[in-house]
Amino acid sequence: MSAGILLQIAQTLLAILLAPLLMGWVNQCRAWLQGRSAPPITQPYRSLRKLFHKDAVIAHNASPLFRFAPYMKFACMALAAGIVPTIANDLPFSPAADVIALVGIFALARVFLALAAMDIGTPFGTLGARREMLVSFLAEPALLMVFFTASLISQSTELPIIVATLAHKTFAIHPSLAFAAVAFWMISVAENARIPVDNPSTHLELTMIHEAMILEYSARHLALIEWAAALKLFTYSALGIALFLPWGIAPQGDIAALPLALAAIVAKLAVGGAALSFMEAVSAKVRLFRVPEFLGTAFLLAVLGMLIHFLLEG
Amino acid sequence: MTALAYHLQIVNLLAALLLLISFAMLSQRRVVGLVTLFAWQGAALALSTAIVAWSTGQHHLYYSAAMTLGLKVIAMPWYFYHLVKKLNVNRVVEPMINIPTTMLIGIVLVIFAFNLALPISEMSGTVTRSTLGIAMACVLLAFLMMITRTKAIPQVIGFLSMENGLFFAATSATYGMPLVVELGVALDVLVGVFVLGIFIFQIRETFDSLDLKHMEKLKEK
Amino acid sequence: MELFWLLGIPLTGGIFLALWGYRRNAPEINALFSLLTLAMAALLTVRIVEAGPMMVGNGWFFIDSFNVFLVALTAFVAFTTALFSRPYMRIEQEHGRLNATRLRLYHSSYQIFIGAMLLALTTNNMGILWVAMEAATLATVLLVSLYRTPASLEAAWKYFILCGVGIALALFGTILLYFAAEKVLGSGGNALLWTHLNGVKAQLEPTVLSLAFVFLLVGYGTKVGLAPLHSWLPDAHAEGPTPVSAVLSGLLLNVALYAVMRSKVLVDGALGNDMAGTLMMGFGLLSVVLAAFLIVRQTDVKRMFAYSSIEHMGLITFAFGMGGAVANFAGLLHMTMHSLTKSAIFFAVGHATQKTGTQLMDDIRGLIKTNPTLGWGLMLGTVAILGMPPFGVFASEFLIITTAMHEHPWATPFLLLALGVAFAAIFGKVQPMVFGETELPKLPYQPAQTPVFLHLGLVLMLGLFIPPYLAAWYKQAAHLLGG
Amino acid sequence: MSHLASLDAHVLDLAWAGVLYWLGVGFSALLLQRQHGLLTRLIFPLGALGALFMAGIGVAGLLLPASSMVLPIGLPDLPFHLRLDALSAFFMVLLGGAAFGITVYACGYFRNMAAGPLALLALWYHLFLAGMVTVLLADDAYAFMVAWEVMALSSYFLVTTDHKIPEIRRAGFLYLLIAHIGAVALLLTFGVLQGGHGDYTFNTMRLAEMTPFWSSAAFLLALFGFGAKAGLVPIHVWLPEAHPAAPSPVSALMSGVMLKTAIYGLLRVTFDLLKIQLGWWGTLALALGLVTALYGVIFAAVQSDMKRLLAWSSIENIGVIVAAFGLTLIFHTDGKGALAALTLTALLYHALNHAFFKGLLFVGTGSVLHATGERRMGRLGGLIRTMPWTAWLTLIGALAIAGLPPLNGFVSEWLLLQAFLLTPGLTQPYLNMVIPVAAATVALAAALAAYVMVKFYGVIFLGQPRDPALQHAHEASWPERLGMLWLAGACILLGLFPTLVIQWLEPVVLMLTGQRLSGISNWLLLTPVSAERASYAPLIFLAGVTAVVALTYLWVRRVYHGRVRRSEPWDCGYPEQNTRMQDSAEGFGQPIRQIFEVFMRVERETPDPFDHHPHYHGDSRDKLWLLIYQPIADLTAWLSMQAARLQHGRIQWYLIYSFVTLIFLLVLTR
Repeated sequence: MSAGILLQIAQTLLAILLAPLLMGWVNQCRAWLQGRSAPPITQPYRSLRKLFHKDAVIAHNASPLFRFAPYMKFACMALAAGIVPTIANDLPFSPAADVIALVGIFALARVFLALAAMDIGTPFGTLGARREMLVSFLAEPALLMVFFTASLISQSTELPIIVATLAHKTFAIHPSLAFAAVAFWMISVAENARIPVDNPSTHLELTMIHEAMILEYSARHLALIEWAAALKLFTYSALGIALFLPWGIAPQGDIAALPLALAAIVAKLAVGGAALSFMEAVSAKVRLFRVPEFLGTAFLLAVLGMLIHFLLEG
Repeated sequence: MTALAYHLQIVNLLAALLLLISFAMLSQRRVVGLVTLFAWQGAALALSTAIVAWSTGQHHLYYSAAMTLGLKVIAMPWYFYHLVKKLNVNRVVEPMINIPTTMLIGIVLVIFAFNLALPISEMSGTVTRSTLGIAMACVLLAFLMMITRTKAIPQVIGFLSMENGLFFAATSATYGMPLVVELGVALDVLVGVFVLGIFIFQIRETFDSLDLKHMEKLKEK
Repeated sequence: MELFWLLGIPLTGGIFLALWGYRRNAPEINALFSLLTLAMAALLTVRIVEAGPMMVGNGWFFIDSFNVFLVALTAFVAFTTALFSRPYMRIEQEHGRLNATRLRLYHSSYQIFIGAMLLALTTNNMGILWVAMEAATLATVLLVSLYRTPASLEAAWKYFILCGVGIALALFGTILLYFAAEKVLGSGGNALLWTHLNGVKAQLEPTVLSLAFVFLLVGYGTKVGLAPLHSWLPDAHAEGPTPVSAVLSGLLLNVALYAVMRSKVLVDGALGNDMAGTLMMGFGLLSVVLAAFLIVRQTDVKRMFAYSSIEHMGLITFAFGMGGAVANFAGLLHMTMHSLTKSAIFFAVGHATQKTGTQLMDDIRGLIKTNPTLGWGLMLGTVAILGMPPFGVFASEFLIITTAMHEHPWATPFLLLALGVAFAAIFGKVQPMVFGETELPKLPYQPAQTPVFLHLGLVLMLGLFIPPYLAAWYKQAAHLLGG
Repeated sequence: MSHLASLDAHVLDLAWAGVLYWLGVGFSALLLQRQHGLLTRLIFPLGALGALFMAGIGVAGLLLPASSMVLPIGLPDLPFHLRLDALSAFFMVLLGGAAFGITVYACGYFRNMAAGPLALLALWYHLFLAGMVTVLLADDAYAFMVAWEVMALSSYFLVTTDHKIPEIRRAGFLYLLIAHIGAVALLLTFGVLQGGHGDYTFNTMRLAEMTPFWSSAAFLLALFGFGAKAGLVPIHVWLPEAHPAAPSPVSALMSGVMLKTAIYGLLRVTFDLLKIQLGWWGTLALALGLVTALYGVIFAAVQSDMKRLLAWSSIENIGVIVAAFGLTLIFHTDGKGALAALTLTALLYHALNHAFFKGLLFVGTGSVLHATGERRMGRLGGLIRTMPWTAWLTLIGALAIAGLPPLNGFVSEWLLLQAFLLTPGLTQPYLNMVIPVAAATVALAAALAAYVMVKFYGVIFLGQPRDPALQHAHEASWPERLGMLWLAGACILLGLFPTLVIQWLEPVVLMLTGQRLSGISNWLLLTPVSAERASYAPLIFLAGVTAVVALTYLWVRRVYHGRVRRSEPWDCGYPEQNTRMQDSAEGFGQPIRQIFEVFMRVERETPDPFDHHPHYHGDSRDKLWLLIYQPIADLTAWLSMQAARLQHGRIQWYLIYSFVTLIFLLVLTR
């Protein structure tokens, strides 16, 4: 048990620490694909450090909510990272929150950030909040449906158990998971503010969503938010891995498998990040009013996945 | 065929007369004529009542015969003549439905009434049973008359002749109602007519006409 | 003995007020006579409740728990109405709509009217019953036309002619009844005594009686205001002085229905089938539905409540038509509730119209502001008459509808539809009258609000709690009606 | 337990005494018409005590066996029967708990009202409370109907408190009308239920043997009748009109508590009075519930009036509850007892939650209304600075209703979704098809609720005040704060200790489904079925969040610094910006309106570039009104016109009517 707790903490810390690295890796790949000279892979760490050192500049009318939100978001993401099995499968904390709660955590973070964005009362802030909620109200149920498909297969909403079922039980082909996977990809693109839904590297008012929300933040608050964003990307990737290619994650109480698991996760993340950047490079940002269609498709795919499960595997 | 048969015949004759007068009233256009006919009807009624009283020795029928004579042959017609003269409303009044149609309906009504009364007359023990049908016919005809008349006085006369029919039914079919009832009825009729008189004056002075078409204001829009 | 006084007081009152003329305190005298009548009625009721049915004046009068309950109700409402008419008529005089002579006429014929109704209720002779009904009609005709406006004259004329014709048909029915009875009872006085007839009803000739009942139903039904014979009712209620409207719809309709019920009992006995009941149910249902849909279009407040009276009379007739212990019980209960509530409403409406000087509902606004008690009176009265619990009207409607549900399911949709429509229409019209903004003058006299709340209080109490002896009494009456 | 056992005999007497107490309080308010001070300081606190007492009775009722009594009032043959069993006890707790907070709030809210109207309002208020409790206690049709209509009537008078305004009068009328129609349907329900016995006590109904046909008839009538009260689409039209019209504490009572009496009735009739249940009822209820939920939340998203927005959101929550009800029926009829128990738990839990957070939100808007006199969200904003208490307490409600962990809204949602996940293995395959879609709908509704709440909270409390006057908005009075604290506290506790609540719901679940939840392990970990299947531990969760927040905060402070500089908002360096540039309520709802425009009748007046005072007005209305209600009204009008033709004034015609009637009857009886 104590080992479990240690492992839990270790895993969470690992996620928190590795997250910017993944972000850096994605940026690097994208730079290469775009034929630019790439920033070093540790760039995110540097910018975080720089931000933490700066003085925070806050609007006069900012309420405590505004200053509290970044911590909240960071905490939620850390918790999420703590629930998702990255290297090992026994997480003492995970019973506290299953996949549905996981969605709840993401929602909590999002709502707080959106409220904070509206707090100052700038046009961009409210615009960002509105767009963020627009994206989320379709993405969130879609994500839930993806989880449902998985947990219908594994008869559980506990991530470790889902992973255990998918990875370590007798191998079976689940067509429903294929749909779920596609849906999940689209959702995570949207949720992490990547092209084609949002563009992390622009401040163009017509397009920006996530950036618009955090315009008023600076210094440590901004740093926390950026870090949380990176953590979110990491968590989503880990989730995808855990759900759709879980092989290699160390099962309950199997310490020996850990190194292998670590290697596996790193490799998968590297591939996943590259794939993400490739997708971003080849696709273009869609108009905002197309976004609901994009996410609606994801939603439908997820529901279809569930239906197919009932049809073929039920 | 003893004496009984005679006045039985007379009563039947009077009954027929009554019916005839009803038809006449139905077709009568002038108010004065109407009043006269009404008086005659009353007279026929009184006579028939008296005969029934005599033939069956039911003495209280004499009272009701007297009352009929007093009220319906003398008092009311006089009163109406007076009224018509005073308000000078004695001109030709066109009924709502034209006369021939009214007549036809009337005949249908008579047949209907006879049919209705037939089974009852069968079991009526009185000497003058077959007259019930006629009485009912008179009532219905009077009703029809009230419907067709568009002036106040004719309508009232229709109402009264309807009561004539009722009395005829009471006397001929059953030997009159109990005396108290008859008195009560007579009293009511009396009061009723006086109320009517007051009314007709009020209407007269409010609408300065007795035409009922002035009195069609109260309705659903 | 009480009976003698019961009938004597109103008649003497009528004559006295006619001779004595309209003096300053004539209204008080009027109220006093009504009070005495009420006292007598109370005594009589106590006597009957204790000793059961009784014959008075060698069989000319017969009082059982059915009519004594109506006697009590009549006397009570008559008294409260007299109380109400005290300030009301004074204000009318202030407004110059009435003068002394007409008030003299009003007061004396008011007493006569009450007397006639009591006579009709207590007599045992179907003929006298008829006479009394006619007398009641004649007494009220001149009251309806009291204002001498063209509209009131027209209303009174229609009232007179239609009810006159109706009553004449009823007389024909009575004659037929006598005609059938004398076969059994022999000619003479006894042949029309209800008790005797009731004794031998099984031997009466069915064909004659069915014929007689048709005439009686159409005749008295006209006075009850059953559709399609109801045409006179809204006009008469709307154009007469409000106290008259109150007693008309509160009492006269009941008495007419009472006459129908007495004959129904005989006919049921003679025919042994439920022809009478079926006819009454038909009339009742038609009245309820027609009235409900006519209410929708009303603009005149008194006219609207007149139609609502038609609706409720239809409901009661329907209940009696169904027959059986529960339905009759419900019918009697509803009679009581309707009389109390409707008269209370007319009291409130009367003062409201006096305040605003119009009967058009669109011109009456914000009563609750100008006179809160009055406004609440009207509002609660309306709510009560619409069959909202905890008011007693709901109790009776509950019983009627539930009975209909498992005896004549086909009828329930119509009833509920009608009740729903009536609810929407009446409440939608009354709400803006009571609520909202307005500026209105005060009245010269303090309006009488005691009667309104007295009635509503009773209705409320009966809705939640019917005293056992009252319930027993109703049950007895319901049984007499062939429960 | 011994002291409770002694209570056993008297608990129902006590409940009835509580009802009478409330009546007494109400009427004494009428007597105190002149003393304004006493009215505000005495009456409402006394009422609040009554509410607390009722909650206590409810708790006792949950622990004790069912007891019943007969009162000496009512109809001669049908006196009032009262009965207190687990179901009614639970709803009494709900009522008492919510009503206590709301009434405490009311002490402060009605401070500035004139004495006369206040006395009347107090009367109706306590009549309303008494009526609701009596509905829960009634054990025969007559008592139930009386209480039900008293509830409707008193709430009608409360809604029309401010009857000077025509819209409010209209709203009140619509409300009472639909309530009455619903009541008629209920009357019919009982008529069918008593199955020809002619006896209207619930006990006879429980025993009545009925064919599936008549059972279905009863169920459908009940669904209509109670649906009319609960605001089920398409008989919901009164709700968004009436709830905003009432004074805020009353809106809170109506949304929070009164709607639940309808749910209570639905459960009572379906699971208690009806002997048999059929599967398709469940499917129907599920479908209706989901439609209602989605419809409600979509319209909530496009509202611009804050109380109307909350009213629509109440419709959504009712939809979710009814969906849960349908699912319970499906499981129950399918022999899946444990699952039925789970969904029923979710249902009751959500009902309880909604009572508290909707109450909280409504009273919150009440304080805003008092402070600013403004209901249009487009005129508000930035209130978190002028009225922090209200703002922070309302935030709790907003997060709770948005279904965010670790608050109570999430728990019930979680339970419901779990239930959906457990559906496979239902015997009817078509249900297995329906369930995913249903689950998706619920999830969608939940997500939209979050959207709605961000809009609600962000536009009212955050940003810059859209109207300079708002700078002087005053904070809520102490009683108001206490009331809100109570409600908010309930939201938090219900969110943190789900296992205790669920154990305490067990008697109700047991009574209705004859099953108990299998896997409740310990007080910390919520595992409805089994630990492998699913688990949720809000306390640990909360601990985790706070720990991480605290650690991060400390770490940032330790390793770096806490320096802060205040300045103008940056806003991408836009030169000029004013408060009008923030999203208005319409603006925030615009995307949703664009997506779901098919359901709405949108009236928009957009400014043209040349007018001097350009203003924009957008209003999205309910299409169903035109589709359903207008035709009915027209038909009635037409029929009445036809009827009026009979009454056209010529006396001859009237005579003809009598004549024809006579002839007709004569022919008939021949």
